[in-house]
Amino acid sequence: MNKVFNNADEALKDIYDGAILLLGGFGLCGIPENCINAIVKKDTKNLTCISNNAGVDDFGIGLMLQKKQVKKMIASYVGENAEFERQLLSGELEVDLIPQGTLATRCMAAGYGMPAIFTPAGVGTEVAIGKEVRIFDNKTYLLEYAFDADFAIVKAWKGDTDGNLIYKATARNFNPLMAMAGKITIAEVEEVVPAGELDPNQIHTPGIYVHRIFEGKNYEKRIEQRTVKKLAD
Amino acid sequence: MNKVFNNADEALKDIYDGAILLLGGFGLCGIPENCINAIVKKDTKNLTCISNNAGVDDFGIGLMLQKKQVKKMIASYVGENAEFERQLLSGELEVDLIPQGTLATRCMAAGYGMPAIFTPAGVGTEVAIGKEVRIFDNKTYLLEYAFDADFAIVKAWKGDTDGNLIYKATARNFNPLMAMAGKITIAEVEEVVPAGELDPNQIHTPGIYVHRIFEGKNYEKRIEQRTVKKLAD
Amino acid sequence: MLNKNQIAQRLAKELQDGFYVNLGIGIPTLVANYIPEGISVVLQSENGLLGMGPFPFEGEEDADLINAGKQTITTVPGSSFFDSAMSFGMIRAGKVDLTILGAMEVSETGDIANWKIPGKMVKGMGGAMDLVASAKNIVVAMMHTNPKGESKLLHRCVLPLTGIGCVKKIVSDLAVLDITNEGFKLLERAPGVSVEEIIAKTAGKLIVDGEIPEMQF
Amino acid sequence: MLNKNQIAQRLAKELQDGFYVNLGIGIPTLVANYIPEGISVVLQSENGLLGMGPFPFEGEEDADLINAGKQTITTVPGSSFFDSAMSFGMIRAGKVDLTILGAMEVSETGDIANWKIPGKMVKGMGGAMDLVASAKNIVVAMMHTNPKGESKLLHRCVLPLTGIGCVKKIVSDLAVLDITNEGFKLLERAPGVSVEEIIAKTAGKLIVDGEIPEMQF
Repeated sequence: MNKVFNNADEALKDIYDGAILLLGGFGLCGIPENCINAIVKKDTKNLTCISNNAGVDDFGIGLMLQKKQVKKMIASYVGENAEFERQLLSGELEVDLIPQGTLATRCMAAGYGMPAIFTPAGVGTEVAIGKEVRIFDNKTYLLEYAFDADFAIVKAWKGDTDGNLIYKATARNFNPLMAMAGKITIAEVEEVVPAGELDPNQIHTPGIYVHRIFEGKNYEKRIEQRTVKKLAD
Repeated sequence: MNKVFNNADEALKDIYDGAILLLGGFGLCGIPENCINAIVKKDTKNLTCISNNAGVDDFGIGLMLQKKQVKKMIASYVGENAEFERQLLSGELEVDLIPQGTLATRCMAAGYGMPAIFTPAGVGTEVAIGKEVRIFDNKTYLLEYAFDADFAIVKAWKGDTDGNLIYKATARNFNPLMAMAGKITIAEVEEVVPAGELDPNQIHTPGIYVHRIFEGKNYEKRIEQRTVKKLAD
Repeated sequence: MLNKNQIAQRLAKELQDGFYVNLGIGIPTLVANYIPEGISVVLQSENGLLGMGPFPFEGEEDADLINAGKQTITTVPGSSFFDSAMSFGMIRAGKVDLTILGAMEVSETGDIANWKIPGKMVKGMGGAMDLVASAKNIVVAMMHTNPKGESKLLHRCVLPLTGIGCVKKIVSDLAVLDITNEGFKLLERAPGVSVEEIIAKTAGKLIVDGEIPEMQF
Repeated sequence: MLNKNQIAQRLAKELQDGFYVNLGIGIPTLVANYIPEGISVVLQSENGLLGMGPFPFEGEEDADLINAGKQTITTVPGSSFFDSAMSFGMIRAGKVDLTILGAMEVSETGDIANWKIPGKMVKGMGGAMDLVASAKNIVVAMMHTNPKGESKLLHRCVLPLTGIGCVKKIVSDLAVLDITNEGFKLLERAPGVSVEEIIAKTAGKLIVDGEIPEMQF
């Protein structure tokens, strides 16, 4: 069974209007650039995007917001995006802000076949409104449900033809969790190698979770906050 | 702060009678041989041992059973151990048999600060007796609690002086999960290297979960079922 | 009547290209020897491996590389190791396409018992309860009767259950049967075995509908 | 009155040898510049890193290596990368010894608000709600008053909460205070700042018990 696709357009050809997408990355780090560009080109509409952030105005998910492809955004932090704020305040965009650990764990729950998890994050805050509360050992937790997403779209460093993935440094972030959580998981990687070339001991996402893989092109890997020490420091 | 100990005796010197221990390994694969031998030598009593298996009569946890150090055993499969069966049938040993995935996930829950998880394993069986049942999306689950153990005792392949661990092949099994779940986690490894020598991208257990580490000696690594192909095959 | 290897051979026909498959201890393990030409499957071992290969050559055994039956094994290209939580995570999440395991008893409603004989044998359920509670496609490999000749395909299981309403299909030494809402449904009979013998040796409700073909291998 | 760097310097005195520490965005990030001699701490960044190092030298930035503030960083020997579920797993499990973060408001019962100003600013809570709900030791770095001179140490928070009853200590530009069952307890005052000024600028219940020493750095 072949999992390898030529490019983002082919790997994403059945993404449909109204689909629920999980999109990997933290800030602009480890985002599936090629896939996002392909979705923008395809102009798929009414998407629900679950992603820690919403990109910036002219990069990442920000591009999808510019084209008004996103109906609802589920994220933990969106503070770098003027167009996002505009759509939110105008009511064009539905937004569900949730704690970052909750976001991560709701992905993991889906990938691990756990329908719901308990977390203390958000207890006593507006995040808890309408949610089931439960006390264990004198500590209060919220019941949070596993995500039920149609597609997971992730970015890895290396992958093999069987769909095994390895991430690099902090570009790992949400990617392995989302990879586990999609009904269909599409991975773009910087390099596709033949099965057998990656050390089985170092696989971050086993291929069983990955349905489609392709080698992404022309990664920009934009840096949001370029902080450096001068050599003189 | 120094995490490196000279040997199992030193790393385990505060293990006390009545303690609850998590012990890594699957069958005899990836078990903390040096630690088990040290506990046998120390003759700590009334232990609760949480481990997937109970070793064989003369190796692994079987040695602790021989010396009647174990009050209660929580495991998923114990079918290789005559002394175990004798103590169980005679009522000397308290035994809680639980599904293997439940065992694994109750460790993970502890390491991830989740007080309880839902699993369908055991629904409709005697495992479900007395347990809370809940239906999500027309499927029935049991509520299972995170383990609350005093010590986690694990075996890794390589470790560094900061407690970072890398496991080898299927000797990984329960070890990383138990490492996360102990109030005090003790890791024995085949080789301790200075912090900085292991690739940070390939760490299986981050050092934050590991309190003590030592280089184990004279690994026997006994094989339970030596199955081979003859070269002629 | 099929021997164990023939049961395994028939089971192998359930495999489809691209399947991720978990094979239990005993007869199911033998299925790996009969994977049809042109079909590629990935074997999952619940102790933390995808891409299990054959036994190693003598002298090449690695104590750190075993399967869930504690046998020394090898890996194939594209394999991966992971911890037991992820292993059962992928099982619970339904990522394993086919699970084949043994049974002491199966009921006409798909209940299975295979882990305990009260007062006699308590080895534990291992990963079987997780597998049967989670897998979407569970096929049982079993002998149709016990050594005394009593049926192991029952109206209701007598032994402590491993899981309820989960078995989809049975391949026994006598027959292939689906579990349907109406009970066991006879699909195929072993070469030389009559429908009458299968009826006689099936204690649970059995549906025999039309001509029952002999198994093909 | 302390400047931001002085607040960070005072906060650094909360560090103990062997601590795993999560530093929030803003002033808390600066604490890394003042780690006392002879003390070794490991910095956790909730986007998936233990062992965060200083900013890279110019030209050595790696887009794949950032902290939770999206700044390019480096790693120190003994570092490790992991996914966000494990990152918040270790946070929830109480493995992080000290969390230092900023706040817009803190109440005398230890509630904190730092993620939203209704109608004005909605950036999101990021990891702050997880951190404050889980960490056993939460210290807040903040200005004692807002630009209008109004106290940010309140009887009850006015802004939407990030967490309840979680803050243990505050280091502000004016003072160091513990949160006790009886309210804010003044521990130290900034050089040149009088107890009277702190009393005047603290809206919540404030306990002043005996002589209040000046901060030492």
